[in-house]
Amino acid sequence: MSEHLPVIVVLAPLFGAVIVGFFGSRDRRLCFPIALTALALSFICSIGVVHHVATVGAWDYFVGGWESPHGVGIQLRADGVNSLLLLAIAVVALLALVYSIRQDGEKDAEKSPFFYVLFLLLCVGLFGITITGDAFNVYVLIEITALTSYGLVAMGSSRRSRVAAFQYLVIGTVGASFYLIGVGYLYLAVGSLNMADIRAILAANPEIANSRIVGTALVFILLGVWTKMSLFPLHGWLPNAYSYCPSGSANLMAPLVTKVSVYVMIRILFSVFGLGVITENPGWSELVVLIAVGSIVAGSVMALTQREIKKMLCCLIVAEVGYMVGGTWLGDAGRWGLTGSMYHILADAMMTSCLFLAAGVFAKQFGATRLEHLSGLFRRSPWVAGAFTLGGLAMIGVPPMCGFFSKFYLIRGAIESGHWLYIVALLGSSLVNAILFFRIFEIAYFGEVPESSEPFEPSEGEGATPRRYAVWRTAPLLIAAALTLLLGIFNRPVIDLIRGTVVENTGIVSMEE
Amino acid sequence: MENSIHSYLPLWACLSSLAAVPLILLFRRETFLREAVTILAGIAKLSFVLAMLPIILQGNMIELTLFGDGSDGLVPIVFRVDGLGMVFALVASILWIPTSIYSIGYMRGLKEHSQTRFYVFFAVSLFATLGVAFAGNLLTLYVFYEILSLSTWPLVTHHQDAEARRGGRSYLVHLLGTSIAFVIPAMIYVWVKSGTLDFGGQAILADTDLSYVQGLALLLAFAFGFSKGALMPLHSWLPSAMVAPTPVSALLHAVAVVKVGVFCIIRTVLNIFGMDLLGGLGIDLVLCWIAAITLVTASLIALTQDNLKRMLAFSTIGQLSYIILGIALLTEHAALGSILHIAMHAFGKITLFFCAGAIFVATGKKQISELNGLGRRMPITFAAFAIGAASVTGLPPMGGFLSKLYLVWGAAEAHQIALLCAFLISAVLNGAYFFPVVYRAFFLPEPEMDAIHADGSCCVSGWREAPLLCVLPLAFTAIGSILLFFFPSTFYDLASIVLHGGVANP
Amino acid sequence: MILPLDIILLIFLVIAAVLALKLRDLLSATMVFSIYGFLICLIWAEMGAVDVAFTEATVGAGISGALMIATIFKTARKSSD
Amino acid sequence: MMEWMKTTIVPHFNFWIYVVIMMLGLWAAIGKNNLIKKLIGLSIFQTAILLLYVSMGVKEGASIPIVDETMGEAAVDFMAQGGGGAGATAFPINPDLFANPLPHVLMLTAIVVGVATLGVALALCQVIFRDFGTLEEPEILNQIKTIQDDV
Amino acid sequence: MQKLFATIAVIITGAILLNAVEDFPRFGDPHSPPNSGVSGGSVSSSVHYLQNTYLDTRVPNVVTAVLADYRGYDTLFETAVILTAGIAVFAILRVVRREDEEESAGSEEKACSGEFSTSDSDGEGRHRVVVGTTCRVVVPLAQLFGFYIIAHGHPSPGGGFQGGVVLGTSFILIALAAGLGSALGRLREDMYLRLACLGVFIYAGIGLLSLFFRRNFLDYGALSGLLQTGGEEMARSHGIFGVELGVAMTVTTVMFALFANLSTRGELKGGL
Repeated sequence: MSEHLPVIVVLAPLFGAVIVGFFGSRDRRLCFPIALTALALSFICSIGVVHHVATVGAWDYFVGGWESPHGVGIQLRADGVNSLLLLAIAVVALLALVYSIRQDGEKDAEKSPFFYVLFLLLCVGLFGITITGDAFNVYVLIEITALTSYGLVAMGSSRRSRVAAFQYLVIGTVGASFYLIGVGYLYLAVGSLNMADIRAILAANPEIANSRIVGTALVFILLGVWTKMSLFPLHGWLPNAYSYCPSGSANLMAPLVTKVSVYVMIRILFSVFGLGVITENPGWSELVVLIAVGSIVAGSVMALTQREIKKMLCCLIVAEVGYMVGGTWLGDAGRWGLTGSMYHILADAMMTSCLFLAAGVFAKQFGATRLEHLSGLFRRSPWVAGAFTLGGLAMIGVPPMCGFFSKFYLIRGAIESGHWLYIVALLGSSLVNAILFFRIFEIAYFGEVPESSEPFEPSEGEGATPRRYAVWRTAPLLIAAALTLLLGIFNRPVIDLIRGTVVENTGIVSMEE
Repeated sequence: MENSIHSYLPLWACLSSLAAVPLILLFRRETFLREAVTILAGIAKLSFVLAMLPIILQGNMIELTLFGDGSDGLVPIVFRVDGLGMVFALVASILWIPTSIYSIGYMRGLKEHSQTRFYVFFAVSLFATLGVAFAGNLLTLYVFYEILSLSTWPLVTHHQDAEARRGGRSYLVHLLGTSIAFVIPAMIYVWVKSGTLDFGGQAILADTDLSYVQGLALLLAFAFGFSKGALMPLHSWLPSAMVAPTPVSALLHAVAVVKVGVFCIIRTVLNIFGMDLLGGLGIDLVLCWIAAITLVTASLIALTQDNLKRMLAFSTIGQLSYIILGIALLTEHAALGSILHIAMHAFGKITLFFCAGAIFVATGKKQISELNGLGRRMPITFAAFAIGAASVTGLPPMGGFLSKLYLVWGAAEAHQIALLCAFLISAVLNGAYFFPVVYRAFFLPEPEMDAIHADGSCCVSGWREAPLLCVLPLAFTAIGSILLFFFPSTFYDLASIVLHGGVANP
Repeated sequence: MILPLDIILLIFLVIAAVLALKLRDLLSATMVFSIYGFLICLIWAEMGAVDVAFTEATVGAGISGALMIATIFKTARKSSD
Repeated sequence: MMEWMKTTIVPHFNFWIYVVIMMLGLWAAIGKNNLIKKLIGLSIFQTAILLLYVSMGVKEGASIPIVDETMGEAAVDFMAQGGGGAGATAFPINPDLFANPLPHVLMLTAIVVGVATLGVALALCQVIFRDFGTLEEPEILNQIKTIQDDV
Repeated sequence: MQKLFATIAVIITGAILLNAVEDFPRFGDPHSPPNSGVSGGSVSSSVHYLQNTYLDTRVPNVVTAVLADYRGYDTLFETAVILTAGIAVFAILRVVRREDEEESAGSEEKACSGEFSTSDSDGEGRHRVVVGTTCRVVVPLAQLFGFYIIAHGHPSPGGGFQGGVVLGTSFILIALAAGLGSALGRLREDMYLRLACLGVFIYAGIGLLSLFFRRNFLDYGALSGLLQTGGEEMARSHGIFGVELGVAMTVTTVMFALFANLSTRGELKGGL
């Protein structure tokens, strides 16, 4: 079966979801093991994919065996970037799953099977988006991701979660439809949907590549994915949506959904339109970098004003998205910006997952949803506090955390292409993060332990849970923190793989003159 | 030039203290084992460093590259032990042992809380310090620099009261803020400019076409970015960090942290710009004057201080500028002097801090004005204090004399009479703020002691020294700073290796 | 494909769309929306997209209308705009 | 004017209409206050995209994309005789006689996705109505402001 | 304010789109890029479909073949989207009442149910005769027609989706005429949720079978040995049919589930 790994990665959670839906409602204790098995399977497969890509090279898989003529069937493609992203998705999803183990007696327990079904289908969407090589297929999978996200957000027990979900639905559908319009224009111009095929056609006939239709296609595809990734000024929906949904699903969505959209942007840019669009229209890429800077600034400022942990983290996501979009559009000769943002996709997935898991643990174990609830955390549970600290340091970008190295390459790209404003924004937001997180560290480190070691009044939606589930929540957090550190220390193999792909896809000679 | 040897010794030297961390956590209940582990780790670290010493003295380099070689344009993590790194590593690892002994005495004497955390982060910061010393390229240097800033934060804020909070906050704002805001862009700019960050061989920027403005901007970015060097106006974290327990102030804020700052600045001058480029651009004088102003101002402020530790802090700021000024003079002897001064000042200043701590442990006094006549009750402590003060001031027969001699000589060599005067003035000022303390301690009568004298009881009964574990280390370091005057050869050789190997030509 | 029919249907389509968005009574708006679905189904058929027309007839003019009406019955019928 | 209509509008009439409907739908989806109205707008918006795609696949004088058995068998025999391979002139199936099937396929998917989204959205509407007693966005937002502290 | 913003955004969008419409190929041009491809890429997929579908799959209806075979991967996820919708609506809306909450909930329902709400009990009116009789005639026809559409998707328009929707509509008709209770009696809740999952499972399972014949996913040609069909073409044809069955199953159940939940605000009692 080893030659089918790319598709099994996607199928495992799909089958898992179906089986859970079939048996789960009869016996709820089956749900968690099935889901765990499914995700573990796709985790193993994604390791296999990464290994194959690292040793052999890019891997094409033609669904239905429609390999020739090219572009008739649907093609899956795994290369240096998305194989790593597959792995990251699998890891984050596993951690979130283990965290979100539900027990009977919890309220709306009869819905828990369907929570798992939606969870797994969301993973299907993410995996599928990441590995597909077909422009329209991306749309279908985006819709799966979106629908499941609406469901998961609306499962939050706060009244506001429903409104957030509805706004998310409207915005998300508009975004996906914009993407669909873009693909339509592209299809109208070149008559193909296969990414590689489109690339070849655009490369072969420049008059098409420079036509207004293709330009409009690019604009709308970008608008679509920017809406999905909540880039400023389209970021309004994200903080509500992610901070009111149950933390079990926030741990999955917040780290991954935006990152995958960023990945889609990068994929569309360098394997459909080609990075030429960045370097050949400096005016436009200048504008995009400005938007990214705006996103960074807006995210940081919003985060400064928040007193709720989850909200603050959500605002930081907006800023991080700004990093990646800006880095992609720097258009420096050495492709350092692109490398940086690709690495940052992974790094940010890991550290956001770590931070959100930590926020979830705060809420569940200590009923702490606001900064001031965290006082004395270091003494109450040093491990949780330590893990959160690691995540925060990574967010600030302190070596040897992964956050530092992505900034290292992003700034290199920015200096080479002379985007000083971007550098200022990047460093500024790093300083803002430092302020934010050290504010929390101070509260957690100096603050008095509240005399009642019992959890606070459990906030809406985050019912305090029996102690025996504490380990299920804490273990993923610790693993995520450790991964955040390891990804930073051992960044070299990752960077090498990414650079290999970048160099091969964009044809720059590797490095310094 | 030197042939470089591949060896894992530097890595072990760094990790030996990090490896102590889990053990310390393991033995957090049994205090004795915990402290034994700390000391053993110190000994191990020192032995690793000493094992490397002969190799370096033969004019070799030890290199260790992790995560790929620099061939593909990415920056690997490189450890490289050269003379300069060796000087610093030697000082830090020698002084760690007495400091840990001292801190045992101090912490026990004051029954401090959460000592385990203290020892853990102490070990981590030593790990980072040696990492900086052995860093083979700018990235590695920066990584360890940041680890040091973070791992010392819990030590600075050890007391966890409002004052500690304030101190810790300004500590972080200064160190983290400047390094993120200045060093990162400067470092990456250097990388873009020259395509490498490696310290080996000739200076990184030696053959790049920097304009005067670019060069100046970079130099300032580094000089202020490594704000552990406490150049004015970014010095204020150092006095406020004095809220830390004295062993912390002693090792970190007299030796490790601040010396890391000046060490990085020396690296900047020698290995990033290179003396020739700096001289060619003529931006060295800017650095000189900043250092000179800091030098005099800090000494003047120190005169006005009454809190002993604050006074020491300001004198530290002054002495650091000696080192920076010395290297910025770009003459061989000045550079030699400043490298020597790293060692000499370390020994002298750590003695002074030990004494301050010992006084506090024994009598609970922090103000200079309260010290009248204490010398008769704590003769060893104050003798050591006198020695340390003399060494820092630069009187023979203390080590400090040699380094300051070279510095002055270098200043004369460079025909910078004004800077020469700055040296001399501040030397006078050093004396002016140190010796009143000694005078008070030994010659002024102690108010409530008169009664005891009246009934003629021997003042031996008045002997109230600090605990033995506090006194031994300070005696050791005091003697050390005397010995350094008579046997400076090791440091001298290392320094000359730096200058004749590291720099293009003497 | 018959161009005149095409044009006429499309014009009706626009009218239906405007009407569906203008009506303040949600029930009638939904009705008009179903009509809209039926019109567009005719357009598909006229363009030769029979399968799409079929689906649109069942989904657009059928199910979506039913679902919307169900919701309107369970919520409010009047709309402020 | 008429000339301009002939040259510009008529050849692209479907596309002009698609843009108009798209604008209508989008405007409603963003600008309307009533949630149901938003959804109607959203659906219209999506059908506009269907119109774009299907209009691409139209060919003058082409019939529906169903190859009847006889022609298909002819093609099979043609291939059996190893004649020329696909695309040769003698090949019995002339693609210009059939509408382009690919957009139809894509739009089937899009329609289904649309109805799925609609269903979920309507469910959300009912829950919101259950919680807030209204479907007017401004009122809902006002109510939310008042419960600022229940996270 | 919001309206103004909306208007501006919409006008900008429309302007961009119209601007590009200028250089669109002429409407109905048989040689436009989508219809006949562009040089530089591989063969135009649409031309290839039209010419080779019958050769490859023996299915006259090109759309069905492309939908379920060439681009079957899309359709698999499209079915998954429907399943998702069903599950999501359940997760959002379904309220499973415990006894203690009964009466309070009842009152609350009376409070805020719209003006049209008529529940099962008072449904036993004269209008029920007409509607009931009509249904008794129409429903079987509708279901028969649904199955016909599913089965006849190969040579004529139709297939899993259309047939599924029609079948689902027939159940909705029952719910409207005889009350949701009787409809649920024919298609219980746990049953239809299971069937929805089963449909996707059938689809993906058929695709997965080909993996065991060392062929790629969804390559129905691999099933020729299994189905004893001479040649892969008929195997593909059968594979497509099986897949359509799975799709129909999911669509039917989910459509009914949507209506059932929406028409009772997730309580599956009473109904419109």
